Amino acid sequence: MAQQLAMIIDASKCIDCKGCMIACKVANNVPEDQWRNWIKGESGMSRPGKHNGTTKFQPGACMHCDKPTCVEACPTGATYKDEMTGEVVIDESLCIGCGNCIPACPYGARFRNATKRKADKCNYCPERRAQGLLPACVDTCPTKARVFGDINDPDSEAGRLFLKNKEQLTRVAARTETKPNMFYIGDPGPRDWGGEAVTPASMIAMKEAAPFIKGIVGLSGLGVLAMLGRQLIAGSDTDHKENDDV
Amino acid sequence: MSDTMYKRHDGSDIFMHWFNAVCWLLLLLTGIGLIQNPVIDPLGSGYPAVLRSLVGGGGNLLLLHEALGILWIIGFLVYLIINFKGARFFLAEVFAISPARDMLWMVKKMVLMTLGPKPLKMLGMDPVLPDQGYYNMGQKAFAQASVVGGVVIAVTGVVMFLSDRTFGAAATGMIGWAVTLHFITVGLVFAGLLVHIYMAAISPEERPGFKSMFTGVVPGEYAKHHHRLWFDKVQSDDQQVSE
Amino acid sequence: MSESSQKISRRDFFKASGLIAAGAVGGGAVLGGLRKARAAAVPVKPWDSKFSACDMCFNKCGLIARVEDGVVTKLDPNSKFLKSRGMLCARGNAGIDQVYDPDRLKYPLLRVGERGEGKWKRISWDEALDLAAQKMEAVRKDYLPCGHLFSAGTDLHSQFVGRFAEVYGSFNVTSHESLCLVSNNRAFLDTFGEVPFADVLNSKYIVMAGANRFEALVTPDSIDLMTAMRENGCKLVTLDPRYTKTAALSDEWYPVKPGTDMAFMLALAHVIIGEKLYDPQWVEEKTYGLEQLAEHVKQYTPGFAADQCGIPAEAIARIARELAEAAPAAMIYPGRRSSDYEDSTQIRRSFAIVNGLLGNWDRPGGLLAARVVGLKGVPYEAPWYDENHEDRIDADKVPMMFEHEGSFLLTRDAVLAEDPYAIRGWFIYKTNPMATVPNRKKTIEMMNKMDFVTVVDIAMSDTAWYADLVLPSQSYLERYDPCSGLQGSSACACVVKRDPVIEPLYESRSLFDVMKGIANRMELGEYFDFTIPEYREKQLRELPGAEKILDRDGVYYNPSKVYGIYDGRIYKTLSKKIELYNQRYEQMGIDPLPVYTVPTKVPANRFRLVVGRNALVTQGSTANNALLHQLLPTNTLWINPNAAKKFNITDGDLVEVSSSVGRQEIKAEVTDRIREDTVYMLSGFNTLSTRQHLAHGNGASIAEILEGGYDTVTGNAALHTTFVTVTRKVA
Amino acid sequence: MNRKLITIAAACLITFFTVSMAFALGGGNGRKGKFLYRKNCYKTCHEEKVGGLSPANKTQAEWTAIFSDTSKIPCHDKWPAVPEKDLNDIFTYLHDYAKDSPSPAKCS
Repeated sequence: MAQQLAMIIDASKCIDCKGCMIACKVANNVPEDQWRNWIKGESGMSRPGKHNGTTKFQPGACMHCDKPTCVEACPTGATYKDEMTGEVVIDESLCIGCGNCIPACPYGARFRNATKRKADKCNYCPERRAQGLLPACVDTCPTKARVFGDINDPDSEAGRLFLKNKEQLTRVAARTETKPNMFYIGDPGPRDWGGEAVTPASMIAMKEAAPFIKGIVGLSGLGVLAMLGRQLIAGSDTDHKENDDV
Repeated sequence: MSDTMYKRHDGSDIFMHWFNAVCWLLLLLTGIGLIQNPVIDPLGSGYPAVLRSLVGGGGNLLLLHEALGILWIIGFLVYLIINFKGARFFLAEVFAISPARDMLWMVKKMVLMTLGPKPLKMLGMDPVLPDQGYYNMGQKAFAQASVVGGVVIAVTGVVMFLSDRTFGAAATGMIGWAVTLHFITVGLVFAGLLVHIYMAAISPEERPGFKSMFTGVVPGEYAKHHHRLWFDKVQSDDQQVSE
Repeated sequence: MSESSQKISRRDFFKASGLIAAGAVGGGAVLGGLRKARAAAVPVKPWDSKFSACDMCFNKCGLIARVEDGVVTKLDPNSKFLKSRGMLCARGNAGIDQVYDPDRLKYPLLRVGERGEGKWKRISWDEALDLAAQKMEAVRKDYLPCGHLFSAGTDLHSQFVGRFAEVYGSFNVTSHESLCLVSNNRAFLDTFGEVPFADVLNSKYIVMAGANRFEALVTPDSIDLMTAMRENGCKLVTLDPRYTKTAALSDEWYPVKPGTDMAFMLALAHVIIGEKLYDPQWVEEKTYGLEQLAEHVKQYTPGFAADQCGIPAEAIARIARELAEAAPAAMIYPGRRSSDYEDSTQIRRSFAIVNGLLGNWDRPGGLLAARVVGLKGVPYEAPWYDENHEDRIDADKVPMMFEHEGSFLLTRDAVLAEDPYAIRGWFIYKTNPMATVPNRKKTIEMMNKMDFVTVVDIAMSDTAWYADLVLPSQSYLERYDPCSGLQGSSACACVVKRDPVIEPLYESRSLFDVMKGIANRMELGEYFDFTIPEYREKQLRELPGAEKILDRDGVYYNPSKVYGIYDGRIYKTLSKKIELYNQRYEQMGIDPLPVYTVPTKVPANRFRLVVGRNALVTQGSTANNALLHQLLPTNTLWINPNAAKKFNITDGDLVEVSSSVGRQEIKAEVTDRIREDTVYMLSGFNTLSTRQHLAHGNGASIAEILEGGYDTVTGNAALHTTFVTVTRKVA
Repeated sequence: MNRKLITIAAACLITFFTVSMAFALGGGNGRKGKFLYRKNCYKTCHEEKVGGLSPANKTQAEWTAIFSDTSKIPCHDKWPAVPEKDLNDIFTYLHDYAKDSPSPAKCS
């Protein structure tokens, strides 16, 4: 079975310290005021007395979805779902900065990197993983609320948690279903912030235009074939002669 | 008389034509390889995958495409500088349309090329084509599409090229539309290109014209038949000169 | 599962068909090449990994610096570092921007304008050290050695400031602690004979008052608290006038009326004793003064406490019972910063006493004694200056000041009054009284009293801004540090050190080198005639092999007993037992049992200003950090919606906060996370120094507004006794 | 270990006391006492042998006991002559920073 790299998050352990956000920012050189990850806060009313632990802070980032709307929005395939690892990858060298993928993510996980001027988002820190380290946010997390790994590997910490908490794993649903691979153990806290995948008008236009373009090219091709056919069948001299006749 | 050759293209024109043709071919091949989205890719995902792997990744393919595009644009800019007169002549000829005559020519020609003269005769129309100038209307139509399309393609291409070099986040909308326009325009011009290639290279009647794209000259007979107005003009010019 | 497996098989199908397509077109090799091209896209960063310990707050979390071409590119937690549970918080990660802060001090600067005017002249190190030595010599000559004050913050080099002061002849040394934790230390020391570590990890029931452990991070307590709650079912009850993140994550939270925590604690004692919920044998054996305490707390019924602190009497009684039920794995969390009221020591004594009743000392889930780390002191023979005054300038003002910490507020008053003697020189290292001490104007007056002020720091703090000579110090990643022994509750007793991970930036020098340089110019060189690595060798002399382990793991552990340390041992108190009733207090005329005093009523149309932390702030040292600034661009004034309505304030309005000593303008944050009678803001913002470009003119300085009360037992600052008016500024 | 420490410390100080010594203990200058202790006792006996003896090694009561019966302090022969006043300063230092004192001497 192929890998599915994912995060299993216990939101109830998050203390909203923002360690993950700074760690990620430094590890990935994310420009000022841009973030690859977040902690969604529960701004609920302060209620004296017993709370029964209802407040949750919710760490998150790109969810490396199984049905990634960002991939659908990318014209060049610079963003793709890696079949080997299950990651949603951005090939920066192939990204043309069209920005289609940014509104296409219902979770707002993508942004246009102000320095590189290309699409950016969580990539699970491949440079760190190449050196045997965990993604920066996971490594630094004080309470280890974030756990990262291959959920298809029952021997990994993530896989173990995935199997153990199978019954109570939740996902933050967006209005567009993308089958995210970010799993929360139990109540994830804030739930209703996921939006809708929006494909920019230009991309829609291109998608709509594509069949027509193909059609026109096809018609033109047919025309050429017709001419060629006539040339072969009727011979080419006819035309000339007719012209000469004048 | 049939031996008299008339000069139609000078060296830089010929060079530009073939330069443009080669650039187009390569840009088209690399460009299609850059589209990888099942909804829009023209040849399916296998072509981009193979092409990308051949050049060591999509990034390299993009670089190659960008380099070719810039070369193409620079080529035209240099041509404009070196042979501005020629370019102006070309544009003037291409965009000079006599609607009644040229439209009629176009309709008749299309029918003649595909169905022959009979349908025209059946409709009671004279299958004889109206006289044409330096370019016939078919050539003009394609040249117009090439010029306008070329400008659109070049501009949108430059926008995309600059997308990760100068533009800020506010420009993403523009870049997105640039991608779309680039795609649509290339598609439309390519549709015309197919006809152009057939007419110019495969169809035997334009053989002298095709040859002229190498030699720069056409036989008088050909000029007279195909570009009567131009032929007449050249004739009278010659007489004036010789007198 | 069936759906996902289906999905996977479908994906596999596509994969297979893709393979076929690729095979048909370009052959298998092409696809292989494709894969390789993708794999090669991951650049392998050729970094060096070097151990160090964080210095963004006092915790000293173990870290690994990733260094590329002599530049630190990332700070990672050292997973072997048990005290910090292998973590690094936001500030720890942002340490990189402290080191590479463009505002860092780069070379020695001499003031050429008026104090605080910001006119400086760059001078050479030789000039700077000559000048410092000459000025210090002059102060010593004109005002006796004790006429020079030394202040050093929490830092591993600060011990060299103390060493220098002593050989120079001054015992007037202050630390940051009299603005922070001395009341709490006093209270627990005077109850248990030492300052305990809280075994949060193994506790089943924790009452947290006067502490905000999920925002004011203390390792390992903050992390262990979460582990205890989520893995071990520990219950957390928080008392705080603010709905802090700790409050939000607690099982129970009560917006206690500020200054009434003691009533709550004494009522807990009332219930525990009244209902005989304590372990009679343990209390009999280990504690002193139960009878007196029982008599004393009779008056403090839950009903009484409820009236005082606004927490329902039933809740108080229930919490007392639940605590006792969970005891000894239960605790009143001792906390740390206790600089809040004039009776802070007594307030914290009430915390300690309830712990005594819970019998949690030296037992799992309770309060732990200090463990042996094995690090040794490096003694020296300081010369004796017979001409000196006999005692510290702040001596005898309060009965139980910690001699080695001093009291900053009492020192300031004495300096201003020149009573009992004059102090005219001030050497300051890595502490920022202008930002952390209440009543900033008075601190400026203190500065103005001085003939010469030398500040060694990495940034142009407000304190440096008012100094005469500013010397650029090395950051924690650029220098050798002495070893330090740390105890992480039940997690570990360990030793850390720091070696430089990068070359020192600019002309920065370590404090040790500065002290050495000045000492050499004052014929005191013999006291600094060593290097830090040599010094460390002496510190580690009884821990053979420790140095090697430090180099290998970044930390050295000395395995030692965690619980039952006091079996067969006496408590270091007069009665040799846990003193519920403090005998020495009785002898000294201090209340031997904490007597509850009703806090001053908040005057009409005023608010009590309280201070506090969040996880992105370390006093006056983080507001200029570019990374942290992105998450916390400014400070705001928390004000309750009802109060805001009364004063016609809406969220985001600019308001003026005014006390008897100062006023500041700040944006209001209207939030129900604070009581109606209380307002709150973070410290560290609105520096006077313009060389803190993110903090200067940004938000408000709390030091400007806070008045200067102090704890009458220890001289610790009382930071919660300021009443302010809040007025909306008309645009 | 503890007993050994006591013995050695006691020994250091014996020279300066006689059984009949009648001055009152305490109230001296502890700061000077620290200096004198370092100068007279620490270097001579404690530093090398036991890795340092700190006031916080004993309770105030223990220090008082040692100083009221100094005849049992064994290393007196190594001591230079120290005036009574200085001795009291030393006592004051050790006593005031004893482990059960309000400010126990800091040791690592």
